[in-house]
Amino acid sequence: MLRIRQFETKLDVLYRQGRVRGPAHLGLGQEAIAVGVAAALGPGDASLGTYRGHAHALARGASEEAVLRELLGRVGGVCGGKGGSMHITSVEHGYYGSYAIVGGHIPTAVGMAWASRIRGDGGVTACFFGDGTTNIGAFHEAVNLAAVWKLPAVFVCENNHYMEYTPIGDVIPVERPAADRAPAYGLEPLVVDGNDVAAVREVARAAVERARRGDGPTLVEATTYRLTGHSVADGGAYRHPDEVSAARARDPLVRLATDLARSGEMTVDQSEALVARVKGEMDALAAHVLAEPAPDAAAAWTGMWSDGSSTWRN
Amino acid sequence: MLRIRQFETKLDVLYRQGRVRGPAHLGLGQEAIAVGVAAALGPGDASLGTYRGHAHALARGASEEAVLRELLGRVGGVCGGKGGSMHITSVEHGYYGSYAIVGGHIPTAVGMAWASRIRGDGGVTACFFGDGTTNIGAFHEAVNLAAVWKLPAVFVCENNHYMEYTPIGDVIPVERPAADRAPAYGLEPLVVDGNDVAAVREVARAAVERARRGDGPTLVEATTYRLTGHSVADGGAYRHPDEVSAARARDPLVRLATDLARSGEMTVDQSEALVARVKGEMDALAAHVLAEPAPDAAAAWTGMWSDGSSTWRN
Amino acid sequence: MAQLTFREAVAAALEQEMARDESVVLLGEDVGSGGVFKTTAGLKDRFGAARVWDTPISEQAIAGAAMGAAAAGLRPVAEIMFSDFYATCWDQIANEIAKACYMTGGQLTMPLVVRGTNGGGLGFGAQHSQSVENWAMCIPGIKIVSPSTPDDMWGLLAASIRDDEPVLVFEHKALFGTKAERPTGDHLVGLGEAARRRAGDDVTLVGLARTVGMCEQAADALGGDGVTADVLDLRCLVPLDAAAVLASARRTGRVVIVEENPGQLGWGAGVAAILAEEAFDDLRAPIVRVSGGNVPLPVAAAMEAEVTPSAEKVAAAARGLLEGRIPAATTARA
Amino acid sequence: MAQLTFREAVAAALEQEMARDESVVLLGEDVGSGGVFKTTAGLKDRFGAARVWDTPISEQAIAGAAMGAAAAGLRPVAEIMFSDFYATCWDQIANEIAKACYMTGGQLTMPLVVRGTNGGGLGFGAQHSQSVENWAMCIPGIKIVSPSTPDDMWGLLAASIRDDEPVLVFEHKALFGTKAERPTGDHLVGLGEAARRRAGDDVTLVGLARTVGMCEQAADALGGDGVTADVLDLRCLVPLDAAAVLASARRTGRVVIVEENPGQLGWGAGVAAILAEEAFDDLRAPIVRVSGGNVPLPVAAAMEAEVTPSAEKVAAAARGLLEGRIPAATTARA
Ligand SMILES: Cc1ncc(C[n+]2csc(CCOP(=O)(O)OP(=O)(O)O)c2C)c(N)n1
Ligand SMILES: Cc1ncc(C[n+]2csc(CCOP(=O)(O)OP(=O)(O)O)c2C)c(N)n1
Ligand SMILES: [Mg+2]
Ligand SMILES: [Mg+2]
Repeated sequence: MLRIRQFETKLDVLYRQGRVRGPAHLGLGQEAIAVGVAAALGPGDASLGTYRGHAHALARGASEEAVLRELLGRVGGVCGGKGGSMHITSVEHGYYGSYAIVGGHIPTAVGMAWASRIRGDGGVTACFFGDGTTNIGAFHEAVNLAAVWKLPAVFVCENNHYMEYTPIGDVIPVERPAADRAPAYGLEPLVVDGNDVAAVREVARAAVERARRGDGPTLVEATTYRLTGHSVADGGAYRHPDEVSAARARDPLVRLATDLARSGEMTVDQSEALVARVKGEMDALAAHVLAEPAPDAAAAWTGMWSDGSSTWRN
Repeated sequence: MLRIRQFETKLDVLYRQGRVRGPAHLGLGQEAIAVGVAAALGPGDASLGTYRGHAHALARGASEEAVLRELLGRVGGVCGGKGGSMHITSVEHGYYGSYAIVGGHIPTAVGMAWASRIRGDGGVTACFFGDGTTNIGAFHEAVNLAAVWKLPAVFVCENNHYMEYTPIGDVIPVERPAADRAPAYGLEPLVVDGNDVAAVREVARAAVERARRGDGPTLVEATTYRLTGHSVADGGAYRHPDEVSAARARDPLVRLATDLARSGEMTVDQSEALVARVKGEMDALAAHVLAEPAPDAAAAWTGMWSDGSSTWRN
Repeated sequence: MAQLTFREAVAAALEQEMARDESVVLLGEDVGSGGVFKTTAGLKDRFGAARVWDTPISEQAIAGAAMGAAAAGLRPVAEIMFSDFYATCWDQIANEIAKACYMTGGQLTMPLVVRGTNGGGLGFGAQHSQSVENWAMCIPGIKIVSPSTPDDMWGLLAASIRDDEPVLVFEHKALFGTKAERPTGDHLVGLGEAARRRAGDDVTLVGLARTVGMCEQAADALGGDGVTADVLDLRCLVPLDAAAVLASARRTGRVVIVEENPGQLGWGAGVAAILAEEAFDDLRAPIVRVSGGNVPLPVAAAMEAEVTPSAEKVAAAARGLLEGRIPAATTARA
Repeated sequence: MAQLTFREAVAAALEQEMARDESVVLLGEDVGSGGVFKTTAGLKDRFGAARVWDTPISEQAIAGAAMGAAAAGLRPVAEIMFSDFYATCWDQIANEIAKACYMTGGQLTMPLVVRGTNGGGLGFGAQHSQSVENWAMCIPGIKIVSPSTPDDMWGLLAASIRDDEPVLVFEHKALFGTKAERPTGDHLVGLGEAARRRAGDDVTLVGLARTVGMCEQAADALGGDGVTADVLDLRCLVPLDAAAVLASARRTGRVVIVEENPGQLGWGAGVAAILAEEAFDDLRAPIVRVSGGNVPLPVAAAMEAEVTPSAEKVAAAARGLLEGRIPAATTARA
């Protein structure tokens, strides 16, 4: 969680320095969801996320360096320079991709869960998406199909209370974007504090077990808050400063550090030292990656097909 | 209701005689819904239906002759020969069209209701669709938007328990396709016996009033049964004969005739005579329309744009 | 000789591949009961419910489920009842499936097939009659197969299932009843090779799916005038056998392209543009297209025929070219 | 002179038409707060919440609501944030809106606009950078506007709103920052007329939106060689000013078409096919296209540039034509 926080914090700086091409969406403040769910998944399980997906990739074990190379447009990027921030993918770690079209990946996640059911391989697929995403048709079709077919899927709605600049309450006719829709699919409404990594892990474990048992999908609503704007280009000025500072007080990392200090597992000094060390590592990583060359332009003509080629005609 | 029944019964015969081009979907057994809802709508109100939409057009007052001309490919068809069975439309009667893509028209209906809200013209829009349609994304997006914006819309799910050849229970994760989804949009679950024309009218009236008052949309699930196959090309062999005969016993026309006889409003003899008279009228209408010529082929090149032209380039 | 319809060829290909490879699974609306067009008849009985999945009316979920299953290594075959409905899941097809391999740097692959019935001629109207190969051709990253004969329907669909890339297979509604000799044993036709349906030297007629028959009939009619036509059936648009078209065009110097999709931007324009760039010096006459009209499809029989290519229109266009006059307005122009 | 950006031109057109006609209403995601691209900035403040409607993320409902409102006689302007997302509501656009007037025999009319940001060049990746004018051109029944200058952005968008047909207006992301002199008073540019951006006799360069600038730069470069290029900005694909392209092609005999969408089936192929049929006898050289590459769009800067048209590629293609050699593979071929 700390590594992810420091990774994205560094990325924010790099963006402001003009080092990142295209948009990037940070999940600062939302890390506990990615980390808690990843902790409940095994190596044979799959997960899929959104354009706000750095945390989801890293939490599954994706290489920080390969991800950063992708983000900074350097050779050896995890998607070869073709994907960028919104499409970070690391299949070897079970992370089947970040998708930039709201809701478009939920049916895909259902398909992966369907494959597990067909094969009986015991795999579970987790799929992350935002509160605003519960309004799109693909969400409805996908969760419904998973419920009809009782697929081993765990749908995780990261309710950060905003759909871009719009408070979610303005664009839903219910209180809770995911939980209040769950019964429409014959599912239990389920809300967890998404800033409490242990709580998320517990809820996710139960959902993963249920899925593995063959009892079908779970739809989890994890409440959280994004501490920065919608994307690195957005200052988030539409939010009241009080709201943001209240959210800062509930920062999942602060909470974890406090809990660890309270339980005696890690003193405040120790955690501060750890933060400083990881920060230093991220600085070093960035310096290292920035010194690397850009990928070869001609590579753009490769890899549309699975054999690495891209020809469409003779 | 009787006229619609006889109209479609005649159409079935005409289809079997090879007189109808393309598919046609009959609503035999479902007429009480179209009629009951139409009775609750005023002249300034709009309604939209599906490929199974003959009843919906006729119930609003569309010309039987113009509709039949369309169905039989004769000049003067209500859509000029361009629409056919699946696109019957009669805007002058407030019937804004039949649409052949499942769910595709629900957002359109929402747009009409939105226009009424913008204009404050007091208009209400009713939209019909099937039980199977509640699984498609467009349904979710449309009902949700209507609820968020509190639009004057009445959504009517005609639950005939089949999605083509598949029993609806096989493809939904809840009991009631529409009612069990209503709370996802902050709406009340509402089920009515769709074979009871008076009950449908009452429910529709309440929904229309609510909409006119500015209290937002209603989602009604009207239970019914289609007495024939999915389309005229389908024999419906996938249904148990007992199921069909039980449904015949609940035929809304039989029920109405019984009620009228019981209340003394119309004797059995009178209703039989009425049926015979209307049947004769439909036979005569069909004979008359069949004697008419086909529309001019060159008309295919007209009417893509609102000024009647179709050019796309100079 | 045993006969086989185009419709039966679909089921035969599916059956052959399902028997061969248990990672082949089907999904779609009513596929279990054989489907509205009876193209999956018998498959659920033979392979069971774990291989043939009936879905709700949820095209986005159907296409997306195919994508996910393919990402997981299965070979799903999704049925979308009418190709017009690709519009309801175009995001999954055009933005997700077509781009997944490329944008993940090859981490995901998409060995899947999406099948849909295509084309007009039966009075199904504007929302159930379109030929939408052109939609697919706008999107790099998907293969496009549109067979014209029962034999090809079988062989190309089987090859599409074995192919490691996403393939859209178009099944022309008006061809379902056509019959041919039944191939014996396993049957496979490789993607990307055009078929010469008639050999000739005076004019090249290029068709796809239903328009191939129109080209053949036109060739026969032209034969009566002492003119020989080279008839090419493209069979696939991606991969496109451009070489075959270029070679024929260079030889005959005259080309008529016959496409059912609207001429405003049909696949025929793509072929014409290739010819105009790469065979220009060898062409002796304008490249002419006979295309679907640039209007939605009407239902009434004569109106539908009016805006649809036909053998007569093809023959007239070819005669115009041969007589050295620019042919009268083709449907593509209107 | 007051300056105006392409971005501000969008808001200016909307403001002008909203002030003029109260049946013009806006809807879309975050349009109330000005939108992600700030193209609706200030409109909610000026016209109020009854004219500017923030929607949930529900593209089908957005496009469908526009359709219904248009059917009811309003003039809705729907924003779909990125034109790539048209795929999520393609059924509403291609199957419903485009066909409603025709299939109801003229009972419904669709005076609506759908606006979306289009095109690449900013590293937004495969799902946020596409140029999808070609998707729209596959569908008879919708008009297609894709401006290249702030002035046209304003005038054409205003005209699209006044138009009685459904219009898709493409706003090129990479042009938002471009500036021009601010038109004074009411501003309107009629649909369907190409603009001559440079006059010349030796070669015709045909562009749209961002590629017009490439054509202009190429023309300037060619000018250094003593070659004059006729640069046509199509501005609309439907209605298409085919006459302007034909006239120029007949005069110069050489045409380079520059399209950002993939060459596999881009609008340029549609234009090339018209030329190959109708101007064949006057052409002195092959019709060449410089097109977007036939791959999804990559993010890394050099890779994205590699598969995107540029002034250099256009100039090279034109030089090849003028030197009488078929130019080296254009992006359209790869
Ligand atoms: C289909 C579609 N519509 C719109 C967008 C633009 N968009 C990107 S993120 C976003 C907001 C998503 O909100 P939410 O689901 O709450 O996720 P969050 O960004 O808060 O994580 C929108 C509207 C998109 N990418 N895809
Ligand atoms: C998007 C889409 N998918 C599939 C179809 C094919 N189809 C036509 S009717 C139908 C069943 C609809 O069932 P239901 O909503 O219950 O309505 P009913 O026909 O029973 O009135 C299907 C699958 C279609 N027209 N549109
Ligand atoms: Mg959110
Ligand atoms: Mg039904």
